[in-house]
Amino acid sequence: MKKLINAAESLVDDALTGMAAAHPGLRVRDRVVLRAEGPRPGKVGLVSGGGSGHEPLHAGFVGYGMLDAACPGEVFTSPVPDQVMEATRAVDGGAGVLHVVKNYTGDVLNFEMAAELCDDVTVASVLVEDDVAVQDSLYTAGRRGTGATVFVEKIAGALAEEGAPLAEVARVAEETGRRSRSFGIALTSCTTPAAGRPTFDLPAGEVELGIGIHGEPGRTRAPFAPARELAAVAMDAIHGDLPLEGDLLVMVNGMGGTPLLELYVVFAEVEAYARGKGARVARSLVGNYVTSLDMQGFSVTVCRLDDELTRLWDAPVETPALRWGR
Amino acid sequence: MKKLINAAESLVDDALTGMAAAHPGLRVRDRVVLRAEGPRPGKVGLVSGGGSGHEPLHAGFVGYGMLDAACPGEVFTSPVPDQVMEATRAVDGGAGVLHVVKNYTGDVLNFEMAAELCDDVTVASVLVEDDVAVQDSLYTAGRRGTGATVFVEKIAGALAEEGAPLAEVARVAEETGRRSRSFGIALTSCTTPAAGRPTFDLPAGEVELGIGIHGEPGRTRAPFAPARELAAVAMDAIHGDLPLEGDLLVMVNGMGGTPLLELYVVFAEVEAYARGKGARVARSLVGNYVTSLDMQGFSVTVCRLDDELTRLWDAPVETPALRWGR
Amino acid sequence: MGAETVAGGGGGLDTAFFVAWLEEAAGEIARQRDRLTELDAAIGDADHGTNLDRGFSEVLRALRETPPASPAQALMAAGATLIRRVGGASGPLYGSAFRQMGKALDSGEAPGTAVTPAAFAEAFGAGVVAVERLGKAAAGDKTMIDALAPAARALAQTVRDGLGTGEALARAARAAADGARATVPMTARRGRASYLGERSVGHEDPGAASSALIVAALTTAASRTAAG
Amino acid sequence: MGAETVAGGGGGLDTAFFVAWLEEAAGEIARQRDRLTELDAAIGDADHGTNLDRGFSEVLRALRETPPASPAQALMAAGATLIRRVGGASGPLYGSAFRQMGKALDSGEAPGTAVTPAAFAEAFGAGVVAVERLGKAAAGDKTMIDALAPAARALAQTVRDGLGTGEALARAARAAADGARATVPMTARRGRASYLGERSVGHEDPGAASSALIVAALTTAASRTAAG
Ligand SMILES: Nc1ncnc2c1ncn2[C@@H]1O[C@H](COP(=O)(O)OP(=O)(O)O)[C@@H](O)[C@H]1O
Ligand SMILES: Nc1ncnc2c1ncn2[C@@H]1O[C@H](COP(=O)(O)OP(=O)(O)O)[C@@H](O)[C@H]1O
Ligand SMILES: [Mg+2]
Ligand SMILES: [Mg+2]
Ligand SMILES: [Mg+2]
Ligand SMILES: [Mg+2]
Repeated sequence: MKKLINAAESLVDDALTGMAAAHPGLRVRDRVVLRAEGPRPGKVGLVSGGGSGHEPLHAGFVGYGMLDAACPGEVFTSPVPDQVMEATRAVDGGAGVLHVVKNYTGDVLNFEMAAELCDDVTVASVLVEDDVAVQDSLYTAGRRGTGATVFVEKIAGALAEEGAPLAEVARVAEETGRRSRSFGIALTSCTTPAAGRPTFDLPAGEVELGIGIHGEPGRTRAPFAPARELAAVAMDAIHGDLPLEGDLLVMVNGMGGTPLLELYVVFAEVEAYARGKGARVARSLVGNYVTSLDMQGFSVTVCRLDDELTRLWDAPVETPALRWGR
Repeated sequence: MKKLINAAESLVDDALTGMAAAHPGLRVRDRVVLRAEGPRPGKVGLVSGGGSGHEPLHAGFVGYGMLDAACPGEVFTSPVPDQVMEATRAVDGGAGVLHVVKNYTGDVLNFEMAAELCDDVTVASVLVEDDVAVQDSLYTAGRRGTGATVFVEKIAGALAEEGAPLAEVARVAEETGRRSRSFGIALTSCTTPAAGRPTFDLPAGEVELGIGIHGEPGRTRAPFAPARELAAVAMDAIHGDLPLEGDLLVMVNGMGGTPLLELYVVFAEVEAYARGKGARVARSLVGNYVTSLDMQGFSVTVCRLDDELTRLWDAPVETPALRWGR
Repeated sequence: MGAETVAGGGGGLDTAFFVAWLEEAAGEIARQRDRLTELDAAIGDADHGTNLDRGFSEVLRALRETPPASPAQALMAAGATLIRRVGGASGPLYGSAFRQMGKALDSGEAPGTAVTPAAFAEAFGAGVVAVERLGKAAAGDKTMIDALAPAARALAQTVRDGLGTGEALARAARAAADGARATVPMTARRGRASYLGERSVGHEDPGAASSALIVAALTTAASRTAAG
Repeated sequence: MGAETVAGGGGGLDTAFFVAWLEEAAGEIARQRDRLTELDAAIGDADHGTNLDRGFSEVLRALRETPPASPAQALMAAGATLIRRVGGASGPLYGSAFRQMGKALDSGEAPGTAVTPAAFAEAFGAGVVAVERLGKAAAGDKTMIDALAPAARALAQTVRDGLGTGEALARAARAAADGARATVPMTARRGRASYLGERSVGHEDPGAASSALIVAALTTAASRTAAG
């Protein structure tokens, strides 16, 4: 395993040092990434977090119009309650704090513990659970939170920036999640620095369908196929769960090791698929947004927009990874 | 080889279809990527181009404050004169056109031919040749154009947007190039879709030092080492050629397959190195900007800023891959 | 702590024993770190070994920095440290288990008092219940519960049967090991292995495996403190 | 075109011969595409085979769509197509070579006129000079020049020596092949292989290799058109 690290143990801290040096708009304190300018009185604070290895999620989305703080855990390991507590207190501007939590047992438990312990702050929580690959959620920990997290953080962040109260920000976050679905496909495994070798072996001619974002194998293995077919697998799964209609916000997301050139190929197929269903891709993102270290593959996330969500998506944002309107 | 493509032959066109669909600000015509709004009368046009596989370079830098057109060739193959001619004519607003050419035999020849054939347009040309890994340029095709291309396109694009005449835009482009140096290191080879397997074999414990951006092997092979040491190799080479001093613009660029988390680790080391030499990283970019398909590795590009370059770097830009101030 | 503490039927388990337990558990987790991570790679995200090793190293450091004055303190400190340092699913779950065990033993006795095997068995059971509550997992869901719950039952049973502490701990260890092994054919229904559905069958649950190590450390701690 | 065209000392090379040359070259490049790309992978960017194959397929198509009326037209069309379709370094270089050859033969003769071997030898030389000028490469720089220049010299020499066309083309092919092989120990000084410095030693230059194929196609074209 060759990785650009000094040591697996220091990876997260070293990267945070780099992040703080690269982005004057961020401040890093005790494994919490904050907006440099601090909380704005009266504004609802947005806190998210999760394991590292998904960059730019979450720290890359801290800034105007999006998150107030991110809590990065170890690689693929949710943060500990202390981080979440520190972040929650640091961003509270008196209007309460929304926790954006991806639905993984670890994230849920650690955020819950933190919320309980922060009894001095009004905390609401939204669970992101958009991954349609997890179907029988009665017999699972429920659907995973994946790409829709970006949409939830952007859209709720925009409403918070407008000064909306906590209940409203939580509502729009829920609404965004409810309207969003994702599906991911891996061409290769990733290699975590601590394990030092690929999490799973994937033969040359096969892909993993229905992966999450932690380098775990998917729901099934299937023969490798052209981009058009792989895109259709993802879109079929999404469309089967939430029929595509109206204006869509679509993200074609790289898992970290996929060339942007290929993501555009996938996007072309996804866009054509949506058009074929009579829907319109009104807004889009193509690139690495929610990654699994060096995994090759992609995920598609679709959100059925309404006027409010469109307006909030278009609102100004200024973070390391998403920026427009400022 | 597993790639998200329909066929190697259709890769570039398929990706351009996706690019056009994803970015309403772009228009794609005959393998030329243009700003949707067309040329602005009186503004110098900026045209660049090169082989595909380096995304977001160049098409991702088409837009307000940067390029007016990009000409993507086949993977790692410079565009043909027809494309460059079409782009040059399409973006001419009457004030002439600047060709930003990376110094490779193929790019130079094809752009030269196009410029000669466009005798109806005033064309100036700037050659980007920033790669310090190529040392004995008397016995080579000269230094390669790599990361500094982003700086040249951004800074010259900003001046063009201000309405400066062609000679001025060319001057600031030259000046940016003169003040910039790069060095790249690969942990793995890339795989071109047409070749179908890695361009070179790199044993587990070794890296390639002094790579370009076409998946070619570097100047030397060296044992794998921690990020701090690899960053120092790159910075020593740069500093040895152009001493680090004053305010620096620094890009830590991923080769396409490197997790952002690791790029931040490298950036932390680069920043500390520059500080150690008494220089200051005043502006920075960390991410995938000039890639080699799925190669794992990084390059560092340093530009010694002056007031003019800083001002132009900070000027508004609105392209798929770089955006601020708008 | 004398030999009879663990060999005798009614001997108390003192602070040194619990410290030894945590030390033995930490040592075994460090040794088996890569195996635990590999188990997690098969049906999870390849971090269970590093997670627990990081957490238990911190537990050791905490115990050294602030030597506990009672069994309850030792266990509560361990639980708090795991919660503060591990993250992931296993951090809150193991952390709550140890904290709950500690709380259950924190009967306001004077520091230094040894606890009875019966009290420990009850506390252990309370710890397992804490995990079940927090994780909403039941037996058969292919989680740490499948190793911890049988261990708790074995402890309670040996106490009821009036067997010696050594025997009680050995049976608990065996029950946990059997429980962990029994997760192999199960389909996961909790934690991230559940996303794999049927594909989780055929692999041992990493959390059940680490639970078996932690329970087995009771017996090595007992023989060490008995011998020492 | 009769057998004497290529066998005889002074026979003319007609349009059909040049079309056959381009077809044979295209066929051989298609067959050896992967080898050319592999050579380029070793010291370049792994695209030479696909580049030329794409270009020569387009040459074939252009020749079919607009059958050339003279040797000059055939070569100029090929050159223009290579320039418009290949890209990279080899596109402009090969394109200019063929265009220059065509121009040299475009003496305003009536369409359909065959050219003499002497005129072809001179035109070929002019094509090589065009490559040298454009690419600023000299013999020994480990480029296509190292195969093309010896071929040009051999052609000129056989004409001076009054040997037959068949022999002339065969000697050119041999010279190009030898020239390509001779690039193996060279250090590259032009093109992207030059970035490798000493590491380029020990590999055959892909452009020299493709040049050898293109020159060798002269002989297969000759026997084909002679036979046909
Ligand atoms: N809801 C749950 N209840 C009980 N145990 C669980 C639950 N979810 C996960 N676990 C246990 O946690 C283990 C995984 O721990 P770990 O890998 O450290 O955390 P993560 O799954 O967050 O990466 C699983 O093997 C399982 O035994
Ligand atoms: N300056 C030059 N003069 C002559 N031939 C050159 C020159 N530069 C490159 N070549 C030839 O071009 C070949 C490479 O062609 P190709 O791979 O198609 O283009 P690129 O190098 O742009 O990828 C080299 O092997 C060499 O023979
Ligand atoms: Mg984890
Ligand atoms: Mg090339
Ligand atoms: Mg895990
Ligand atoms: Mg090449």
